[in-house]
Amino acid sequence: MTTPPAAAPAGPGPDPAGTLDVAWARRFVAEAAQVVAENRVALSELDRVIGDGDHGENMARGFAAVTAALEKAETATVGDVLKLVATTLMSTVGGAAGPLYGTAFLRAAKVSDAPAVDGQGVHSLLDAALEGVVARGKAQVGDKTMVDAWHPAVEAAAAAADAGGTPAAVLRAAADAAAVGAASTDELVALKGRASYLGERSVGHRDPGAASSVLLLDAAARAAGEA
Amino acid sequence: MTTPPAAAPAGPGPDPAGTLDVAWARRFVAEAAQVVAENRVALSELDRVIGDGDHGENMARGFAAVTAALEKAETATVGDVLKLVATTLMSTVGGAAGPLYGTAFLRAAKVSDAPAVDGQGVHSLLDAALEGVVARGKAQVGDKTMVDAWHPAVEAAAAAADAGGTPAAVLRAAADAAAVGAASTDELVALKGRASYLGERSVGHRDPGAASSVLLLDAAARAAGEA
Amino acid sequence: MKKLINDPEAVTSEAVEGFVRAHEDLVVQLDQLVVARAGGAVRGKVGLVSGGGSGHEPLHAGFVGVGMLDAAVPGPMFTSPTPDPILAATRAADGGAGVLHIVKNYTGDVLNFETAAELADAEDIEVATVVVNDDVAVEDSLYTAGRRGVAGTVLVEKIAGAAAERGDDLATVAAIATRVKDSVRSMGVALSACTVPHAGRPSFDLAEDEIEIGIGIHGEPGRRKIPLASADEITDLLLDPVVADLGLTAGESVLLLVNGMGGTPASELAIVYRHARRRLEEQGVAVRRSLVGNYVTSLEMQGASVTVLRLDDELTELYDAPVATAALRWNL
Amino acid sequence: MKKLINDPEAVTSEAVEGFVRAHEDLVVQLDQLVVARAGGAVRGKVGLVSGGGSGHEPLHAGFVGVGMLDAAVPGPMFTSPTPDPILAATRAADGGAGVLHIVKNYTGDVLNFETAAELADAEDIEVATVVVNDDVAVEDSLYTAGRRGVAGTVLVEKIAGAAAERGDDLATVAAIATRVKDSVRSMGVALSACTVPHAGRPSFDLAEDEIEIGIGIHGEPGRRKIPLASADEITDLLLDPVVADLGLTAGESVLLLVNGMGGTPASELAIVYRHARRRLEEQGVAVRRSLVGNYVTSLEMQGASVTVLRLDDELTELYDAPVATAALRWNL
Ligand SMILES: Nc1ncnc2c1ncn2[C@@H]1O[C@H](COP(=O)(O)OP(=O)(O)O)[C@@H](O)[C@H]1O
Ligand SMILES: Nc1ncnc2c1ncn2[C@@H]1O[C@H](COP(=O)(O)OP(=O)(O)O)[C@@H](O)[C@H]1O
Ligand SMILES: [Mg+2]
Ligand SMILES: [Mg+2]
Ligand SMILES: [Mg+2]
Ligand SMILES: [Mg+2]
Repeated sequence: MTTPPAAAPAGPGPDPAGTLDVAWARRFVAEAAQVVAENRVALSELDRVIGDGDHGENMARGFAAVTAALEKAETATVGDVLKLVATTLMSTVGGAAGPLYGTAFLRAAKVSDAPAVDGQGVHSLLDAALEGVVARGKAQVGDKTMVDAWHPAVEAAAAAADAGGTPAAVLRAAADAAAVGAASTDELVALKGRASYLGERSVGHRDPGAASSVLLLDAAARAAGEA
Repeated sequence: MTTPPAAAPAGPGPDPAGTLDVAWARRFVAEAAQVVAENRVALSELDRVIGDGDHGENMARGFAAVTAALEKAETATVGDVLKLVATTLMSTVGGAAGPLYGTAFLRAAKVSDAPAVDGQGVHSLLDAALEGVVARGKAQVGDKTMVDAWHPAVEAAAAAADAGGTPAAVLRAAADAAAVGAASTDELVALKGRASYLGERSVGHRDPGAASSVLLLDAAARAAGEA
Repeated sequence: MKKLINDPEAVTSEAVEGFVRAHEDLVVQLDQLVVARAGGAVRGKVGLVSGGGSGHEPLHAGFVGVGMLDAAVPGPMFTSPTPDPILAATRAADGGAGVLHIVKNYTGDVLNFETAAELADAEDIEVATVVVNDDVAVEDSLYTAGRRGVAGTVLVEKIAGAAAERGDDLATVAAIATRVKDSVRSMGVALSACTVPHAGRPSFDLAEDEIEIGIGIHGEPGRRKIPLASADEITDLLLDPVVADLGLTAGESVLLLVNGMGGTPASELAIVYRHARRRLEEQGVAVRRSLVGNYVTSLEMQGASVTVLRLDDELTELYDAPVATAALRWNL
Repeated sequence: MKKLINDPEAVTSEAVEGFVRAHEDLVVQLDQLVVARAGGAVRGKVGLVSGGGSGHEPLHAGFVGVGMLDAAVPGPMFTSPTPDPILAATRAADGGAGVLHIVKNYTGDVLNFETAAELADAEDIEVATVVVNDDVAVEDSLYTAGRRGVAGTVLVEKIAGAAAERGDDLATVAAIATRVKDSVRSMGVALSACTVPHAGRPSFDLAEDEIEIGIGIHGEPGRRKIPLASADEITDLLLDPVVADLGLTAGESVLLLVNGMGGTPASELAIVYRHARRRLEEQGVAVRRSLVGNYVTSLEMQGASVTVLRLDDELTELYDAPVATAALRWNL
């Protein structure tokens, strides 16, 4: 997929009070779809080395479907958008990532069913997402999964929100911490997912789901920053 | 197979009257087995290009079996040896070459069931062999088969025998003519055997059966010359 | 990459269409990418549903028919299907007596079937699940994703299918499926990797003189690479851990399945079978049933797996029971 | 060369041993390398014997059993067997009603079976012979070796086997075999060559983007190399000459066989089948029976062949008749 991303829908500008609205959520999806498409081959290559080589395909298929679904959908709240993302990913991604991201977005949608989300709200949303991943996948930090990106991301988001950060700042803190967390998977032995079959041979390679999580969180931060 | 050839059995020396006896026949088999083993890979490679790549295997398997069979067999005449060669090749070579060479040796055995074979006898023997090949395979000169080696060989043998040549001379003439005949197959389009499936694509390659025929006739000549 | 395909993205849908047309006496295709038993669900019979990523043909659609699966859900290549088609298959298989989901133990498959089972439950379709995990190449542990489900899945499907066909209720069918799962172990080897169409390059790298021991069926690399060895030596490397893990002892009876990974000549499978059988018999184990062929494949991968199922009289009888599917057919 | 073998010279004997052990309910091995129907010749039934070089498994041993062959003679790899084992098989198959030799048209096979038939005749076993030559890639001419016998052989064996099983006499069985042979045409493609174990290198050379159209089943190169194309395009190149040579017209009924060469994933065969069937139906030809799978292979070659058999009521009925062999099994 090398088509340009759908143009961000014209919506209200940044809320002066520092909250995110449905327009942000739509911009986030557009950014995410683009960056996932751009990294399709790279993500599958990570997965080829320690998994079955389809993570990029799976994510690209899912976000292409999300883009198409969103074009036709009426959405009033951040939660509306995230719920559509959740159900679409659930029904198009397949593999492990489909139910995991699907549940993450579903839980996040549940705590963001309001017209505007502030810094603390962003933290709650990310926290709910992580809880969803853990509820389904039962992975802990250090198992070399997407949890290794999400867990530090949520911690950083908590700190930034407590410090009174704007949603954009909270998301930026989360994305940066996720990147560090994803990099930390390089040296881990996988204990969950397909990579666990490799045992020690999984060391020295980055977890693909952690890598795609960084892409999504970074897209969210950029969508907020550019607002 | 890189084992040395079985030592030529001790037998009577060259007949002063210029005839070949059972010792020659046994030496011929030993020579033939050796040269076929040495050319196993080369013959299969010829067959790989325009056939199914097994001619060297087939011939090597056959002559190894002939060697083993002859070791245990009592033979009184040239015909006895050639008959053993015939039945052993027939039951071990398989493919096209097995029945063709088998019939050739069987027919040759029938006309050489005497203690000694002279120059004319050698011609008759070769002629009978060729007739056997043609009876089974129905190929004509120019069809790019072993007939293209045997036919000129028999003609040359006739001329040499008519000129009063010794058996060794007759066989040498036959072997040399066979070599020219085999070389002539390079430019032919195959009309019989597996190579015929290739049509025009068979041009430019030597027929493996013609090549093995040269090896056998040359072994026969050398066995006579060394006697 | 050389393949007899049109569009890499359409491989699964075109292959399913071709498969269904070639076997229209046995199966039908539903709206979704679901292959169901021709004639629909059998009233009062427990339905059997299995599925997973494509690329393992004949698994699973090749086992839909009388005496085995009622519906199969082929996902994208090597990727678990999503809950929607699994739910559709579950509905199609339900004859009012509930449905057994036979799931290979991969995180993706487990999670998607789990979700589908929840959705079916919401529609009052009773679902039981058996998660097959026969691959001894992977250590089973509470702290990992656990052993994978590989070729043993076919035996779970066959035997549970026979139990359902004879009228056992859901709990009984599930219990039999679980008994098979607990009695079956497998291990595989790859001589070459496979190439997923949309990836376009081999799923792992192997040198000319290397083989990969303990591979899964999704083109995942195995536990370790070793130099190429003889068929008998390789067979020992596959069979020994299987026998050890099962704790087989002299006097027991087994079914021996030698499974091809898709690109292995039948003659090579027969050579592996020959040695595995000899080895089992040397250990006093009676090989009462045998299956040799391509049943759970990895596209065109060259390699094989060895599966041993501990048999008792009931499992043997259910294995022998009539079956009519595209890939297994006897007594019918 | 990577293969699951021990000694390249022992591949055939070890594979046959493994095959027979895996299918001991169906077949036995005689002293020679001959695979015969378990229980011996059936009194009063015409016996069916086929054979040829090994490397085409399941052909021929995989088709020994009830309703098909009585004995098979696997030769060395890709090399016709010699007359001795063919004679042994003929004796084993003779139930007093004579024996039909089903021979693929290769010079070696024809000559060795011819000799065996002469020897059997000397023992007062009546032998009839049908020489299968379904490969339209080769031009049939009195002045050449003629068309090769390829995948259509399976259909001759199945249908003639059913005729023998229902009690037809030798002349009738031979006439039916000949009718099948005259009504069946095939053509194949290779995406990769195969490697004969003792040769150790591929039987022909193909570049990364080339395929070979009109291949035989012995690793012989085909009629021409062309650039890799889509499955649908390749299928047209195989199907069109088959249809033309058969002279098929709208309203006729056929059996469509898509055969894998050994290393082709089942999904790719299904994709070829899908298009071939569509194309036939577009031409008004009804595809009444279908067979998709590895039946006549070339070791691990990647590729496929398309075979069409013109059906009439009798051939259809005989095709449907019960069969129980290792590789084809139904209604039994
Ligand atoms: N139990 C788990 N908990 C959290 N994340 C997991 C778990 N299992 C797998 N994952 C994530 O899923 C990713 C793989 O996704 P994907 O390749 O799309 O699915 P599959 O492994 O089924 O092919 C892994 O890189 C990992 O981050
Ligand atoms: N009809 C025929 N007449 C004479 N020679 C033939 C005929 N058919 C084949 N041959 C010879 O047999 C040779 C091939 O022998 P071989 O490779 O051992 O058998 P196959 O072709 O069965 O593999 C050819 O090179 C050719 O010389
Ligand atoms: Mg993956
Ligand atoms: Mg040859
Ligand atoms: Mg996957
Ligand atoms: Mg040959």
